[in-house]
Amino acid sequence: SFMTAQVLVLYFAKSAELTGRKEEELPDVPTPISSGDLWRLLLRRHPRLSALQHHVVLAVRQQYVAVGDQVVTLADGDEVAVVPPLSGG
Amino acid sequence: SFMTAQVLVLYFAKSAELTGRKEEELPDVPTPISSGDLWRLLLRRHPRLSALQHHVVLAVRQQYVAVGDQVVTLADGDEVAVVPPLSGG
Amino acid sequence: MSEEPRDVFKLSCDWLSVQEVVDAVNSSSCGAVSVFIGTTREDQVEGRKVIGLEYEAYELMAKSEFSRLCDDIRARWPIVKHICVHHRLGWVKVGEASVVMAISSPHRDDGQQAIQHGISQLKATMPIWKKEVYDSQDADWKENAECSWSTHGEK
Amino acid sequence: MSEEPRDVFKLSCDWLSVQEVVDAVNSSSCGAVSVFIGTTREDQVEGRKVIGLEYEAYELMAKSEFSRLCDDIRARWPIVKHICVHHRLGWVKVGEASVVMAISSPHRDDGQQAIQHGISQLKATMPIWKKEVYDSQDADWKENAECSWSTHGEK
Repeated sequence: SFMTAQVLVLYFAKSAELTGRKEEELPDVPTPISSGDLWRLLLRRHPRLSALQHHVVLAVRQQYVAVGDQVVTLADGDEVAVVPPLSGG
Repeated sequence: SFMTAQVLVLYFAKSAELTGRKEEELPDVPTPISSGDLWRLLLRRHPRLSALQHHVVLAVRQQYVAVGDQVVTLADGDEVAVVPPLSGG
Repeated sequence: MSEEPRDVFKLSCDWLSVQEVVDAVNSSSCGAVSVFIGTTREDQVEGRKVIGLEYEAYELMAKSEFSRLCDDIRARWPIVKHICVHHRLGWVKVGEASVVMAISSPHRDDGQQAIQHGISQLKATMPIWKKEVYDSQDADWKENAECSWSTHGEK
Repeated sequence: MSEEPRDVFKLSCDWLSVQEVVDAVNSSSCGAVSVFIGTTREDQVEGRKVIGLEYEAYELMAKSEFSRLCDDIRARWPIVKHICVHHRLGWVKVGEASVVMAISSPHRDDGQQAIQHGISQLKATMPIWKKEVYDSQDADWKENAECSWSTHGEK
């Protein structure tokens, strides 16, 4: 048996331009899931996000997670953010 | 033959407290004179300045001169300052 | 003398007051306040003139990253007293401050080192983004060299 | 872009405005303004409480030493744009700024290094003195460790 969670995905900066949205609810995200699989899931929804490939990280519950093998556990209502290269300051 | 100059001596910070004055005209300062001799001349006028001995420099025409062998040439109206350790900032 | 260290963070759509940031770190036990102000340079990029920047932030996460940044600074320079950052959001015209950071410390060396580190870390870790807007109407998302996943970053 | 470098120096018996010093170095070609603010710490010296400082300067010479200091900074960091120092004279209460220095530069590293050097040099070379005044009514002349002829200086 596998579980799913309903998460809120936030898009910032260039990722918001590429997807045309600032946020969306994803009702059926498998969990646990590797951050790499989570990114690929977002890529399938928004193929234009591939412009960020290799230069993006995610933030899960406001903690940075590199796109890779790290496994994250998601719960309903969790925030997942797409984080393009930072440019504050 | 030797020459003399009338110089304006300025006293700052602790040197003004020790001498009881902010400035004075010295009418007959020999020139050229080593900065060491210039300091000793001031010491004879104001023996309490010895409290600054080894921790003082002079400024001649607004340029620092260590108390020592360096010879300075003075002209009438020149400014000579007694410069205790600095504490700006 | 024994006041608690303060970490003050504000995201603001208004003009940044340097005095306000300096006042926020004021401490009678500190002889030194080190400040950094980042502004938009007037710049030509491929023949286009930069007219301003458009900032956005992941606001809640920026607040928690700021706490983390302060913890990091205090771990390295325990003597640091107060830390304050004000960062602009939205439209910032060329020449206006986009970030002001101030750190108070009893002596200046700690504060000066802490602020250099602090600004580098802010650029490396704060979830804030800016788009350079040109007189040609187009715009480019910028990337900090300090960000490890930027296209010109140090991996 | 091609504005002339400015060296701005003011000795003042009034409260120092950080904003004024920052504005004096403002440049549309500079992305970074580094600032240092020196204040009087609340301090106990041998059981006496410091209530303030009394400053004096050799004013004309201070102006020429400031020019020299700016030349030195520009020789080391040619990219530095504007330099401004406001320094208090007379009575300064505990907690008030006695010196504010700001330097603008295109990038922050130069400005940060330049201001660290600049403040050290200011303390080493500017003909300015301060007396620490205590609640016991007495007072002591201070000495900067940076001054080569101080009693605790580096010879």
